[in-house]
Amino acid sequence: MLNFIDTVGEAVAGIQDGSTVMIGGFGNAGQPFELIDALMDCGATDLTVVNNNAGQGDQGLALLIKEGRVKKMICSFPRQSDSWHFDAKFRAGEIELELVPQGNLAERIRAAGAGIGGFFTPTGYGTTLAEGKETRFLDGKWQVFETPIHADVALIKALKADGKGNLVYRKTARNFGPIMAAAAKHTIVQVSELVPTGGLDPEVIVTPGIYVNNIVKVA
Amino acid sequence: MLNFIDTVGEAVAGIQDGSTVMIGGFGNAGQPFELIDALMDCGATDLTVVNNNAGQGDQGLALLIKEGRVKKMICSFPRQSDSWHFDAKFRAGEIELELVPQGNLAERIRAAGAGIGGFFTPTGYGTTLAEGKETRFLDGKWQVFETPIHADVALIKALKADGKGNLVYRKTARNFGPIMAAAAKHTIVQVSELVPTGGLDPEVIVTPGIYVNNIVKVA
Amino acid sequence: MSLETSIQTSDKPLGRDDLARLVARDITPGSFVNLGIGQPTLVSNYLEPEQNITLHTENGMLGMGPEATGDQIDGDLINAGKIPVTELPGASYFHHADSFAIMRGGHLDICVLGAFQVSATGDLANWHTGAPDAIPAVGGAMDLATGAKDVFVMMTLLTREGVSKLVETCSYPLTGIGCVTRVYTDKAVFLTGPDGVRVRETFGCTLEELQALVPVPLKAA
Amino acid sequence: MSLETSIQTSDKPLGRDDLARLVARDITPGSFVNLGIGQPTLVSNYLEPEQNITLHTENGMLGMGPEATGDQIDGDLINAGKIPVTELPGASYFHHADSFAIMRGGHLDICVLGAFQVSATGDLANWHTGAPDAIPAVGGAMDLATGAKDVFVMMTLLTREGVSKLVETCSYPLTGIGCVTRVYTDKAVFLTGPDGVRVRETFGCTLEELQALVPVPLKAA
Repeated sequence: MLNFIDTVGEAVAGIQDGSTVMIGGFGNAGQPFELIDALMDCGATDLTVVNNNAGQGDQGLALLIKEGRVKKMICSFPRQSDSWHFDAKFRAGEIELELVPQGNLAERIRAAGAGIGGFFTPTGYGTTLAEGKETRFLDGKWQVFETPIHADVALIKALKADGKGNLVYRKTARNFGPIMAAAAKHTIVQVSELVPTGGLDPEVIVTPGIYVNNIVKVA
Repeated sequence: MLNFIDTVGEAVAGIQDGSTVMIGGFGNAGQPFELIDALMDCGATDLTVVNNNAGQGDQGLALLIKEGRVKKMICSFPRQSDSWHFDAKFRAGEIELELVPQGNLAERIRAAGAGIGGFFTPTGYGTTLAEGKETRFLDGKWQVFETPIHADVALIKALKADGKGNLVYRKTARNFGPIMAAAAKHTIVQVSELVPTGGLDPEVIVTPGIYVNNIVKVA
Repeated sequence: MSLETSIQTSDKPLGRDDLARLVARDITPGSFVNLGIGQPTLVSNYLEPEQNITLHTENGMLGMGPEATGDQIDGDLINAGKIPVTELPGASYFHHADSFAIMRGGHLDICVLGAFQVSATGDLANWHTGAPDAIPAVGGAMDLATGAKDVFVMMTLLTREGVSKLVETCSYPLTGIGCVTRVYTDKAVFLTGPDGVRVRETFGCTLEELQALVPVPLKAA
Repeated sequence: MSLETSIQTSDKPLGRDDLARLVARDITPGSFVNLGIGQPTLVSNYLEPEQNITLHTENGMLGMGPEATGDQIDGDLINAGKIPVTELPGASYFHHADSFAIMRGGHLDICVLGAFQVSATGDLANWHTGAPDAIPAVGGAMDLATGAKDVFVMMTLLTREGVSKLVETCSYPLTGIGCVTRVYTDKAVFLTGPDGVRVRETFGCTLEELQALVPVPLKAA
């Protein structure tokens, strides 16, 4: 069910302790900063967070991690020059890390949205990230079995939404948004602009409204 | 390598006997009729054809089948009120049929383009179309192992192409075009309009030119 | 008055259009729905705008409108039955893998399908008669049966020969296992599930009369 | 003149920019290319327009242009290294699964990556030093290593301690097995494959001098 919501606080109010939360964005592009801040404020804890990175600087996801609200990160690239909050928690053994090659991360999220129970991919074969995983020789290559990543909630950022919840994005800020919207049970979107139904060309819609639950406009 | 070609005959000239050929379209929408006619004229035979249907009436794919050029059809819906050429060949035992649920057909084509060696899906579990296939209980459901469908050539129809081979489609004529373009080694596209590079908004391109080899404008 | 008569809501069997109206009325407002080829397509005639139902068509569209007529007809805009349709405001187009990801990923609230047979536990047979000379065609039926949150079937209760299509075990090849949740027929609406068949309402017959036609145990819902 | 000297094409080791120029020159016109973070990014400075190379960035774009400067900088338009870039005519955007499908589906002609180590048979180690206190980060390295038709590595031949990074067997954790086809270093260009290492050209050393630095058997290409 689609709801247009006035504040980011109300938009994230239903997120429960222990949830798996997908957060869009690659670096700062496409990060739903206002929704992450609202998640910080709403108090939900014991979270598993799916994001490409593990927070940067002293804002957004990095703060959630610093405050001990994230028990596990599923990501491809946690270590960055400014990932000090994650680094500290990780070294202290206070956060769990599931490190996933970025393409596996994307494909596993896509699989969850598309109803695929698992798939074989050559990525990671023979590496420590495939240790203990089932392997199979297919299409002339050794491949590794990977499973979908489901989520309770996705927090994503789009450029525009129409009255049916259809979304379009902007440039490389699109990144994980469309696949996370499809993979989560409940998708919360912050947009820069709301347009009337019929205000988006049906040919250019990237995320159909069927994948969207809460929409909040952020100034 | 991208080539802009003047005639459909030249565009399909490289198709070899014994090739697997994906043909876009669902019903008549998105069917590359001119390219199919050119395939008819070029003489290639012993083909495996991947299409949602198995030809209708006395044109296009139906004619290829009538002339005995297709040894095997991979499709989801061969039987239609006007599929008489397929019906006759099938009853005569002169054509092989791999019947695939339409969603498996689409996902298997997508898998080929995306480098996925195989995947599990609930579709078809417990039915005759899954007989003999590996099954596994995943995500709370019994699922069936399906493998990618690769092709030597794809023949598809798009609305416009730019100078880089980027494509946009029109309404439900989009259907199998984008996934077949990605799955085939060599993708041949008929378009209604050519526009200069830069003439398509980068946000709305459906098939990036990396998937396209031969483009021919059809009046 | 017996319990049986209390669930009889019509004094005669429902026609196809009345049945379609009933299905339409039962669809929760705001739902995303796929209507199968044939009889289920009639449901679209009875959806009210205030229900805010979004129709999906497997060939790559959400927000499908009514059948196209006259100048509206556009060969590039068809439904799963290859019939020209129209586009409503807020529609969107996508390719076949994305379209089936909507179906297979469990995002559709309801699909409405025709059937040859439905079993007491909700198994569906609707793609193949199993006749040795029949040419099979499956289309998207298995994806819809497996993927939609609820699968409604619309069919006549009896074959032309008077045999019940609601059966203990399907004799025709299956489309999906345990997937059907409701069966709308001319004589009754059945709720199917792991615990067997309950009857929500009957049309032109009592539950007792209905039970005489159907080879599976029935009870009122 | 010995065979060895005939493949020496420079009288001194190549600097990073000269090496980037050499890689750029070696890329077949019309190719689709992904340039990894760090040294490989320099290659984009030396691609000639007439080569008609299309650059892919893993975060969802084909047709990436040079680094953005001044007013061009747009936070929504960045590369895999999170550096603002520009868009060339004919560019396209897509989501992450579609972007990695391009990489994993074998559609990129070449990717150019940095490396900690490359083995004689083309194994690549470039994501993790294996140090017990290191926090690992892999990004798209394994997808590129496995998916691109050709994987070129750019690195200095020796570590700061003077140890060859071209090795018999990688001691660092692997990124991919047998994936590297060429290794561009300051001292030589190596061709790697199942049959071992051949040297295409040397810079500032003879093949014999090079062999003294590298613990795997070398022969001229």
